[in-house]
Amino acid sequence: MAEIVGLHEAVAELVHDGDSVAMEGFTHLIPFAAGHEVIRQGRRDLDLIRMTPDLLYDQLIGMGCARRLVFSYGGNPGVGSLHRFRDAIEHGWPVPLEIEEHSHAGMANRYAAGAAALPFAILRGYAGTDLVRHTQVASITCPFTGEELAAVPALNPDVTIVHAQEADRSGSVQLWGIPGVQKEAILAGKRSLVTVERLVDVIEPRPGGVVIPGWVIDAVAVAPGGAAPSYAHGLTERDNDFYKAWDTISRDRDTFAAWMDEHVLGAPAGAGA
Amino acid sequence: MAEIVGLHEAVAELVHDGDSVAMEGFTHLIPFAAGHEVIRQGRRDLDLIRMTPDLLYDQLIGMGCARRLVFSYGGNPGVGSLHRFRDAIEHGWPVPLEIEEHSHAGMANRYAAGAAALPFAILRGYAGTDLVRHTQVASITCPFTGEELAAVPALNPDVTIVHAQEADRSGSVQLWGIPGVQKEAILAGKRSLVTVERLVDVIEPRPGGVVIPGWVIDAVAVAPGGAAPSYAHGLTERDNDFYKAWDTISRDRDTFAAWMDEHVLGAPAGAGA
Amino acid sequence: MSDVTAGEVQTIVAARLLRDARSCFIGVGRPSTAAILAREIVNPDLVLVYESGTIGAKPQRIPLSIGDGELAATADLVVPVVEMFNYWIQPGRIDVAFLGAAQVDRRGHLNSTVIGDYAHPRTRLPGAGGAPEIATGCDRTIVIAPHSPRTFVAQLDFLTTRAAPEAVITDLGVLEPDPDDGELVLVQVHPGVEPDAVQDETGWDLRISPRLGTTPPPTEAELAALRALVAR
Amino acid sequence: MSDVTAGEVQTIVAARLLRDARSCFIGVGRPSTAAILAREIVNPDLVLVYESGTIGAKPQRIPLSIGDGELAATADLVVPVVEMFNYWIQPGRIDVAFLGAAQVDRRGHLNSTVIGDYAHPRTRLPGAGGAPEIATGCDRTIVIAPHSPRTFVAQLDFLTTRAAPEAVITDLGVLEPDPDDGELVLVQVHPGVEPDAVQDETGWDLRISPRLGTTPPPTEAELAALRALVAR
Repeated sequence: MAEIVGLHEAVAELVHDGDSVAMEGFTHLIPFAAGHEVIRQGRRDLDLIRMTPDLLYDQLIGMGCARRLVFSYGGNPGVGSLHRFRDAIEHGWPVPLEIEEHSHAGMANRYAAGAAALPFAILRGYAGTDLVRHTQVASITCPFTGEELAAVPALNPDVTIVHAQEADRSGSVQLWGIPGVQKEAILAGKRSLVTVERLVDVIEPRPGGVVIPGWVIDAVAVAPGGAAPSYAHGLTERDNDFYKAWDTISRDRDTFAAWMDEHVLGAPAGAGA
Repeated sequence: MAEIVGLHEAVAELVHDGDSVAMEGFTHLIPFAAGHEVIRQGRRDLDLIRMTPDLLYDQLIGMGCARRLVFSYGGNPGVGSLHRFRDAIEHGWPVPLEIEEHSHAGMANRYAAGAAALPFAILRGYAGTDLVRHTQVASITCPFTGEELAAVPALNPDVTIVHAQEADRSGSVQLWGIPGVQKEAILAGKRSLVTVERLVDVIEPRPGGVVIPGWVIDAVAVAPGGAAPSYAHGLTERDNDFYKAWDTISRDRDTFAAWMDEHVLGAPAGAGA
Repeated sequence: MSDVTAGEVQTIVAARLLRDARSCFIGVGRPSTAAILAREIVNPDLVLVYESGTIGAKPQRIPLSIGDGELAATADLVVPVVEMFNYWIQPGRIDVAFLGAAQVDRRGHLNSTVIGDYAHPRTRLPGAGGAPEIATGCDRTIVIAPHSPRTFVAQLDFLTTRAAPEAVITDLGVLEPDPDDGELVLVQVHPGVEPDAVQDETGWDLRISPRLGTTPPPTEAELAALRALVAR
Repeated sequence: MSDVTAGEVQTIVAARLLRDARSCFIGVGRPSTAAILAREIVNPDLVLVYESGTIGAKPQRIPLSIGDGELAATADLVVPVVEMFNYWIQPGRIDVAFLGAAQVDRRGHLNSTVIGDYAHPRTRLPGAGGAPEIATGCDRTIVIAPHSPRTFVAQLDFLTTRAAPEAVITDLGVLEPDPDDGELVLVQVHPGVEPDAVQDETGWDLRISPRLGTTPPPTEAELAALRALVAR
C-alpha cells in the first residue's frame, strides 16, 4: 500500500541526486508541484525523462537540476521554444545537458517495455532518419517474415512522478481525461510518487478513468492545484495565458531566475506555482 | 462507418468457407448468436481462432464447421471437458481438426501484434515447455541486453466477431465489464462484425467502457441476448446452469446433434439459444 | 473433526499459505475457494487476481467461471487480457500463483495439455491457458492437486508449465522441493494420513522428509468459514 | 478579396484537401485550424485525431495545445499514447497527416530537430514528436509550411521525418511530387503570386509544372467560416 505523506517528505525520500526521474503527463496532469519541490530540495545530476519536456522541465533544466535529458518533443506547445532547454543545449547554461532523443512512438514503447519488464520494444520507425545515428535504436528481424523493424530499449526510471485527480486512503489513485503514458511510467518506475488533487473515501470508477492500485505506488501526496499551469481534467483549467507568458519569462536568464526565486524557491511545498 | 444490418446478411457477407475466423469474448460477451448463424449458414473449413474455445466453439466444431483451431484453453470453465472439441481431436469426429495451441499470454500478444500491424510480438514465455515443439514460436535476442525471449507471430483473422452491449447508428460500439481481447481482435481482423444488445442514439461513455469507432468495423447487427449462455455485463446474466448442462448434452454425439437441431438449426437468426 | 473431508483440509491448508501474501493469482475450482477463504480467515486485504482481468475482486460466493460478473463488479480495476499478462503477470507484480494440473512430476512441473501422444492423444486436456507465464511471473507458485498415481507421475506426457512450486498441496499432505536439487519431498501429512498411503498414491519413489510433520487440523472457525462460503 | 491574407489562403487550401478524408491527424497551429475548418466547410464527418490520444474530437475553438480539455471532452474515445501509436497510427487507420516543419527539402523530407550541427546546434528545435511514425503510418501526408529559403532548403541539417507528402501547402502556392522521381514541383500558385516569387523563396532550383494553375480564391463562405473560427 502506498503511504500518504507530505510532498516535502515524499520527494526527500524518493528522489536522490543522480537518479533517473520520469515526470509524465501528456499535456495534462503535469506534476508541477512535485517538480517544484525537487527544485526546492536542490537535486542535482538528474537524468530527466519525459516525452514532452514542457515548462516543468524547462524550469528544472534552467535551475541546474539535470545532467541529462531523455525526450521526444521539447517545445512549448502552441507557443514556441523552451528557452531554458535551448540555452542548456546550445550554450551549456547553467550546466551542460546531455540529450538522448526519440520519437513519441519510440518513447511510448520504451515505457511500455519497461512496464512489461521486457528489455526492449519493437515498432516500425526510425528507418532512414538521422535519429538512428544519434540515439539508442537497433534493427531487429522478424523471425517469421524476415521484415526489419526498429527495436528500442526499455525505460525503467529510478523514480516516476505523476499527478492524478484523486487517491483513496490505501493510496490507490484514479485519473481521467487524457491518460498519456502515466500508467506505463508508474509501472516502469522502480519507485513512484503520485500527487493528487484530493483524497476520497472510495474511488468511484469514472468513464475513461485509469485506476492504479496503491500496492504498485510508493507514496501519494496531496497537492491541490499541483498540475498548474497544466490542468486536472474536470477539476482545474489549463492556464493558457501562463504558457504564453512563459515565453517572455524564460527567454532571459535573469528574468527566469527572478521568477523562480519568487514563485518556486520562496513557495511552500505543495503550493503550486 | 459500420453498416447496421441483419445478422443473417452480416454473416452471409462477411464469413466465407475457408476463412480464418476469430470470435472473442473472455468468459463474457461471447458472440453465440453470430456463431449460431455461422452454423445455420453451413460454413465449412473454417480456421477458428479463440483463446478460450468454450461452448460456442464446441458447437461449431461438433457441427463440422472447422478444419483447424487456434487456441490456448479448450475447457468448459468450472465444469470440465469440451466433449465435441475432444471428440474432434481424439477421434476426428465429425471431421479431423488440426490444432495450433499457445499460452494465453502468447495468444493475447499475437492479437496485440495484429492490431498494431507488427509481424510478431515478444514475451517471456514458452521456454523449456513442450509447446515449443508443437506450435509457432521462435527465439529472439534482445539487441541491447542479449537476453533470449520468445517471439510469436501476429494474428490477423480474415474476420473477427464480437458481441457488445450497445452501438449507435454510425456503428460505433461500447462494451463494458471484462474487456478481454475484443478490441485487439477487432483491430487485428481484416473484416469485423459486432453484434449488440441494443442500439442507442448516443453512446454515453461508462466506467470501464471500451468504445470502438464505427469506421474500423464493417458491420453491426442487433442481437439481443446474443451472448447467452454467457452474458453482457449489466444487461444479462450468465446461465451457469446451462454451462453445467452442456456437459451432458455434448457428451453424446446424438444428444448433441438433436440439441443443435432443435435449438440452433431450427431457430431464426438472432434468436440466441 | 471426524467429519472433515480431505478436500476441506486441502483447501484450508492452501488458504493458510496466503497469510502474508499481498496478491494471489487464481483459476477456478479449489484454488479459487482457497483464495476467497484466505480473505475471510487469514488475510482480509489479500488482492485476488483472475486472468479474466479482474484485479482486487471481492467475491462473496465461489464463482463458477473466472469471468463471472461479480468478479468484475467488485474489482479495484478490470484490465484487458493483454495488459494483464504484460503489465501485471510478466513483471512479477502478483506474489502468489495457485495452479492446478492433470499431471505433476517430481520437479513440480505440470501437464495440462494431453494424456498420451500429442498427435494421437488418449485424452485431450484443455491446454496451457495462462499457467506457463503465471508460474514464471509470480514469485511463489503453489500447486493444488488431488493425490493419485494418475496425477503424480514419474514422466509427464507433456510439459505444459515449468513450475517451481514452493509447495504442492494435495488431499493427503504437503510436498515441498528439496533445497538441494528441487525434487518434491513429502513434508507434511494431513491428520489421519499415513506416509505409506501417500507413497501408494505417488507414481515415483517418493522422498519423505526426516522431519515429516502433521497438518494442524482445521479449527472450528476455519471449517465454519469454509462451509459457509461453499453454501453461499 | 484584397483583404485576404496569405495565411488565410494557405489554411483554406489545406482544409479543402480534406474533403474526402475519413480522418486526419493534426498537430497544433495552422494544421489544427485547417482541420477544424474542414469540418465546417467541406467535411462535417471528418474525424480529428490528436496525438494526445483524442480520437474524434469536435473542438468549437482552436486549441492552444493538443491536450486542451475540450479535445478530450468532445472525443469519441480517448486512448493512451502507447495505444495511439501502436493500434491507430502504425496500422494506417488514420487517412491523412498534417505536418509542419522547420525545414523541407526537395523530396519533402522534414527537419524539426536542429539547425546547424547536431552536437553544437545553432538553433535547437523541439525534436521529432510523433511526426516520423505519423508520416509513415498515414496514407496521405500533407505538409504545411511558410515559404522561405530558410524553410525550403537544398540540404536538411537533420532528417527527422522521411515524409513523402502528396502536397506541400505554403503561403505562396502548392507543391506536389513529380510522379517520376518524387521531387517537389510547384503546381499551383495562390492568387496574385508570381512563380518567380516562389522560386526566390525556395532554396533550390524549383521545378515549375507546365500545367501550373492558380488556386481558386477563397469563397466568401470559406473566409467567413475561417474568420469566425479564429475569432471564437
